Amino acid sequence: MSSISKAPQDFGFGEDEVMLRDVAHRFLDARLPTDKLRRLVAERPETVYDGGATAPWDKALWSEIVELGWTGLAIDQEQGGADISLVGIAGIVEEVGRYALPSPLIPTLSASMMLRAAGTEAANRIMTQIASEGTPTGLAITNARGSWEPGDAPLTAVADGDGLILSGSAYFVQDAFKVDVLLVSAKLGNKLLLCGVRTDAKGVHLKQDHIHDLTRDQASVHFDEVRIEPEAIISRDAASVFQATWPRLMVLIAADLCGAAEWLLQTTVEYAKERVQFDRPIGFFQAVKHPLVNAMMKIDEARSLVYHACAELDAGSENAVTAAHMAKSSASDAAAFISDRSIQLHGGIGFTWEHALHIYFKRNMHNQALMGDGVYHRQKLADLVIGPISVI
Amino acid sequence: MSSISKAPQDFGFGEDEVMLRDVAHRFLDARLPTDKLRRLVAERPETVYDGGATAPWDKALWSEIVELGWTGLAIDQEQGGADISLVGIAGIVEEVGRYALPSPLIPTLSASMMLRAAGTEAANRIMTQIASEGTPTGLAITNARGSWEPGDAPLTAVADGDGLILSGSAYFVQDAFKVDVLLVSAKLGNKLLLCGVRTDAKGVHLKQDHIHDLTRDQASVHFDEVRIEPEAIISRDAASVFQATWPRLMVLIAADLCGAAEWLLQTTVEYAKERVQFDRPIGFFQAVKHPLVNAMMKIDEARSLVYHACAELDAGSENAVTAAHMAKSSASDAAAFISDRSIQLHGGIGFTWEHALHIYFKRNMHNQALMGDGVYHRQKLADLVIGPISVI
Amino acid sequence: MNAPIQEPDPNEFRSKVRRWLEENVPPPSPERLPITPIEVMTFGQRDYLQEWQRKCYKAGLVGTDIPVEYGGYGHKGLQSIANQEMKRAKVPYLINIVGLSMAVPTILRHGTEEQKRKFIPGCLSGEEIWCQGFSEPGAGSDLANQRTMAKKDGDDWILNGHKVWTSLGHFAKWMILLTRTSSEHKYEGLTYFLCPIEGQSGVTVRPLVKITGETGFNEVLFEDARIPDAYRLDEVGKGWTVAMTTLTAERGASEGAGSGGGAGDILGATAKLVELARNSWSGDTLAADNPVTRDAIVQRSIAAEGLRQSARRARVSSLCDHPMRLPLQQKLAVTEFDQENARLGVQIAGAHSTLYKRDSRAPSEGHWPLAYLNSYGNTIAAGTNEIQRNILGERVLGLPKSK
Amino acid sequence: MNAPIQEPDPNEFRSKVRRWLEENVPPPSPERLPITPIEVMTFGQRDYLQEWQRKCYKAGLVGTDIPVEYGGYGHKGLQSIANQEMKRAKVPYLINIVGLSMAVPTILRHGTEEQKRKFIPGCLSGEEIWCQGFSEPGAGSDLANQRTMAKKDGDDWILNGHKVWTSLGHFAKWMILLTRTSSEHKYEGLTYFLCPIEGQSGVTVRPLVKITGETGFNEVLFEDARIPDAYRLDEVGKGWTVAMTTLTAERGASEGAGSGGGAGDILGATAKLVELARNSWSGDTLAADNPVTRDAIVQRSIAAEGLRQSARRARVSSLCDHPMRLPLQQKLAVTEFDQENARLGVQIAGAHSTLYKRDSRAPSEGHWPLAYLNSYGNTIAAGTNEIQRNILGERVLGLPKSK
Repeated sequence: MSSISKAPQDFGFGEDEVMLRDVAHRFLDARLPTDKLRRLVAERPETVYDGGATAPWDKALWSEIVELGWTGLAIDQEQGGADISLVGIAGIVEEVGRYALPSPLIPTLSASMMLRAAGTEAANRIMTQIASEGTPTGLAITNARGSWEPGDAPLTAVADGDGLILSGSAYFVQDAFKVDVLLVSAKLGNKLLLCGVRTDAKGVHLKQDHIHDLTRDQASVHFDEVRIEPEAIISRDAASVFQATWPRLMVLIAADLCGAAEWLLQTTVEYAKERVQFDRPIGFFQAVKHPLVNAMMKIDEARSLVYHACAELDAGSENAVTAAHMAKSSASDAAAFISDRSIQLHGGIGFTWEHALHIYFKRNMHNQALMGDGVYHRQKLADLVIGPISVI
Repeated sequence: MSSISKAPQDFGFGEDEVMLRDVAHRFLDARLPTDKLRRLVAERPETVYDGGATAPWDKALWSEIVELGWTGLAIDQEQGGADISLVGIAGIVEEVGRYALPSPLIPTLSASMMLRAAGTEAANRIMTQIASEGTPTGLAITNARGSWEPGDAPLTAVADGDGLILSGSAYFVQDAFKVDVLLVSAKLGNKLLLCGVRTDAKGVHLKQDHIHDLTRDQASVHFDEVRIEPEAIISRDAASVFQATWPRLMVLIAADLCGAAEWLLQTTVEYAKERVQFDRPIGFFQAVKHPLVNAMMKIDEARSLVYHACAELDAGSENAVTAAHMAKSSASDAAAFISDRSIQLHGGIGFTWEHALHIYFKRNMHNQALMGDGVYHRQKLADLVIGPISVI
Repeated sequence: MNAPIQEPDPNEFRSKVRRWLEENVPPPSPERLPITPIEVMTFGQRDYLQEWQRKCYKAGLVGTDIPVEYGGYGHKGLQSIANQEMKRAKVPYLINIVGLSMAVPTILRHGTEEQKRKFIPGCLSGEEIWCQGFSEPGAGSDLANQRTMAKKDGDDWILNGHKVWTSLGHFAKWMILLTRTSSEHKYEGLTYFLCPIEGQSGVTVRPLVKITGETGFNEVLFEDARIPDAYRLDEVGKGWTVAMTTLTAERGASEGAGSGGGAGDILGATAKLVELARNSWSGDTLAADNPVTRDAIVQRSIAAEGLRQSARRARVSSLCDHPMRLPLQQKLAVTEFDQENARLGVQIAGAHSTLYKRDSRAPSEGHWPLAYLNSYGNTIAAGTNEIQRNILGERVLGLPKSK
Repeated sequence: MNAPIQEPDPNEFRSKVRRWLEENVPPPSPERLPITPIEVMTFGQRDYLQEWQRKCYKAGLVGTDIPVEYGGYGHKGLQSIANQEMKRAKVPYLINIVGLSMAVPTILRHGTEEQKRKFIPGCLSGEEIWCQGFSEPGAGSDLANQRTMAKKDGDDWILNGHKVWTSLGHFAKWMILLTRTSSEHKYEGLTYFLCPIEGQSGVTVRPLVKITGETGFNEVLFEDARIPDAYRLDEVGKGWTVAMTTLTAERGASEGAGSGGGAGDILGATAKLVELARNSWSGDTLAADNPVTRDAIVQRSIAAEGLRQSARRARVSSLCDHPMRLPLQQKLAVTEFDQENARLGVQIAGAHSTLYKRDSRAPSEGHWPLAYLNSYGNTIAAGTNEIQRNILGERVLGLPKSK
């Protein structure tokens, strides 16, 4: 078939991928049912929203995840990883979204994709740690504007012997309080660097953001003349690392959105079958039924585009960037739609803290913005599909 | 009240305006019921679409309209007009839209507004003709792109003694085969001129457009070195004439759209009450009921904005341009929505030529494009509401 | 000027109200106020707003059209002018919204002379705050599906049941309460009460937590609560009819007894979006320079002007095809307008939309995600917007009932 | 290469089909073809398309999975490959779409051995064109509300009634026909026939004019038309069950017996929009440079890729939660996709959207308004899209029936 299509058959979703996804589903279904999730992250609103604590997570569950090998999914076998195709990873991440898992998994997967693209000794060392010890690792690559442009490094570096001194602040650092290591992008002159820094290193200060999402934390990270040893410099050509990795990062979030959207759809469908109004289950009414059908169709579009993007990325196709932008745009919009309808169609009960809907609603709202929303990605796509705006 | 608001109370829609509107309604209801309209313009599709004839219109009806004084509505009493407020005119034009009247009324009203803004001797002469004899008059002010920008005059003029020679072509000339006189915009160097030209003048050639709308005709008008006498030059500063008139032209089309949209709404509502499917009138089903409610709300927004724009224009408010853009944008989108839903909700019968729906659908499609659609007007509004895009 | 405005001429009345509002700008609230009165949470907010309502009442801006014998000022057609001016002046809203817009019109229509004299004055002055007891956990939009039982016991009624979605319940002295007095007939088995809440034995008010993490609405439990028959409104079994009066009043079909400012700031809503866009980024572009965002903002500003002009048109009968066509759209149009605005604000804020209240970098102190979440309260409460569309389709367009 | 492709290995089969299609590019049609086969109007178009179907059939691209005894090639799972390749090669569609996608699957499931041998071969080759007689003026989406009566008369049936929306009726030799044989039971009173049309006495085919001004669909009148009982499909009173087979096949749940190219050119649709935008103006800006238009075009291109990838995913069962979830979306998704595209095309064309076919300045020969008007044929026919949403909500999501 390779003569006919560059992308793998069935999106490359073969027996191994099915098995991994099904294991993930059963594992999370057993270990993080909705009730438990609610008790874990939304027991009392005051703690997080008024007390200002970071969102809680289940470290024991994380240890099990590490044992299952999920942290090494995107890492080569030489570094102790499992080297699974992106479509296989997407299948697992969809489950992560479906159960709204609070964990540093997505940052860690994102970081390992970046490290793999860098391919340096320094990168290999960190990957080995992630794969074998499950070291949670995150990214500090975004500036104060939250611009999502890979070139907009938040920090500046100056040479210091063989090493570097980093200064400045990175923003919108995901799950910063869960990770031990951060990959940090910095500008040295007009060159883009990527370095590995421990969150407890000297001069590194984390400042917690107050966010609405209850399933993760976010911080700004301030670098007060942080010394980077030469062996911690992951790449001196981070621009090409980012170019290779960015579409994968988008797809991970898109997959999470798809999983969460499907949970909202199914939960609302079940409610519409049971809830009786005017002597009928409300799912009888087209004002309930049709929006749910529309949501299903949007989710299906997004899922198909996620698998497509994965397959294109796995095949190294030149169409991969386009496909990834499409996946993130579609998934953001599909999730936004069902988030909205699920609260509305649940009526009063959906507006209360005690129902789990809002946990997903907020996770989705966060993920929609992360790495750019639909409008942002469509603007990128316009340049690819239509060509740049002509300058007269 | 004038100390409190510059715009008139009740949008200036007083007893006179109510009376005029009600007369228009009764007149058109008696003289152009849907059946008659259908027989007039849509008896056989071949004539217009395949034979290439211009859309038929009822000249006897037009004579009655002239007798009713509608051609003089926007003309000062000194020139024999009735000098009605714009909101009063909008009330009548809504009825014109509701009955999808094929006539040169809207071009003639548009032309008289331009002539009044010019206020010259030449303008007064034509206005007198329009008011007393009902001379149908149109506009030839649009270039081949159909750009709707008032500055984009389609023709060029060169001085010829006291007069001018006009050359070039005007496009998208509405009801060109119904009018006797055209107001023509031309560039003389970097100045914008407005002239009056008879459609049967030497060197003027009309070429019919094949359009989908069955209730009007459209043409390109070619000027082959047409001599303009000095007394036919309406304005040598047409830029300011256009600036004053353009918002009024938009509002006229918006009012027509509102009337046609309301007809589509009511026609579809009646059908939904009668048509039985699954043992119930289809209006029982929310998939029918809710879109009709949404259409009603969009139409109501558009109507309110049309009256508002009229009142602001009548009051000479500086907010008038904003209000007119809003009215045209809202009316275009409201009409598009009910056009779409009316065909869909009528099912099979709505897809046939013999039902009158398509006459309105096509008139709306035409009016949506005329003077710019929603996207176009919102772009203008963005500059007014948000300010121009900053150049970095 | 401490005497109430007693001026029958509408234009003069408007001018005087305007002047009074200019001269009596209230001090800023010591605590930030929520967007609508039904979200008022703290006693500090309550005290501030109660004082403001008292002042407006004393000035003749509340109860303007209510007969003098019930504590009003006995005018005709002036309340709507006072309401318009309060909105225009952007003064705080009146806290006793349930009392003014629902209880008063209902009592006026269905109450005895005694009830009118007893209940209306405290409602107008804001001294006695009212809440609404219609919603139940199992009833939702199907209002007739009431399960709170009222049983006759001598001259008293014994109440048992569970009401939810009770805004202002934690401040309320009274509740307009719909109960079931017979389980034989769905509609004819309902009876309406003016029920004491504060300090009543057998009545428990418990705050519910919203999806925002805030309280502000409540559940109210009745456990063998006893109230005298004198608090029954209209006849036994007439509860459905009475409730319809309440809902018609609430849905904007009536000018009520006063409404206050705040909530009507429709044009201000889009100005806030512009402000946000001027400080937010989409990639390397300022959101205010992004044409797609600009188009979306302009759509909101068209909708805002449409709402404003439709409110104006609703008062010009010759420009309205059907007398209820615009008034019945009010709830639907305004709540979806607010929701769309908030949704767009979240979108424009981009990465910063992740930040919530209390975050120092959150745009407008975290207003956008908070307003977006809260907007569902209004698209759900008082008849979900799906039900509103049924009502419009049936009552205005005359389509057959969907139920 | 005139022999049919007889290659059981899917990959090999695909390669051979692809090669055949490369080597057998049909000549351009002497007349412009409509977008879908059901709009085919003229005999010239018909002859051209009938010849193309005959050629594809001879090559083994049609009837690939149909048993040899019924005129097919007896393979398994190869038809979908042939369909994909025909789409990919953008060859013309197969004209006998009603026969291939509806009649053949239905006859295969419900027909007698004799019926299968009689009807299927001519359908595959395209020699005998089929039309569908389900819709009636009074029935609309309520398929069970049939009024065309079939009365038993000896070994014959006498037909009386009125069918509408009969695409291809003016070319058809046969019709799949749903009739009422008993007025006592709504569903059990229906019977299904394979009914001769061409040259039948008592059968009148009359073209209906569409909103575009074109014909292409018809009404068919039965006035005491007589057909033998041998043309009844399945038992008397089983018409509803048989019709459900037809509709399931039509709604894309089955690969059918062949589908041809053309209609599947989803990505080409957005390329056309880009082309249009590069030649249209919005004010003084090229539409292709207007960011709001660009956003709208990109939305269409995302939808296009989504449709393409969902079609691909539908064949990977491990990535589909419910086997009918994607197939049953097909009709709804594709018809609304086409409609949205056409609507956007009209919008982009701006002033030029006023121009219709035959105007020399009309973009794409007036394609956009024509396609937009025609798009309603597809969102209405074969169960309106409202009904499609009910079907999806009920059969896939398991929600209670709306009827």
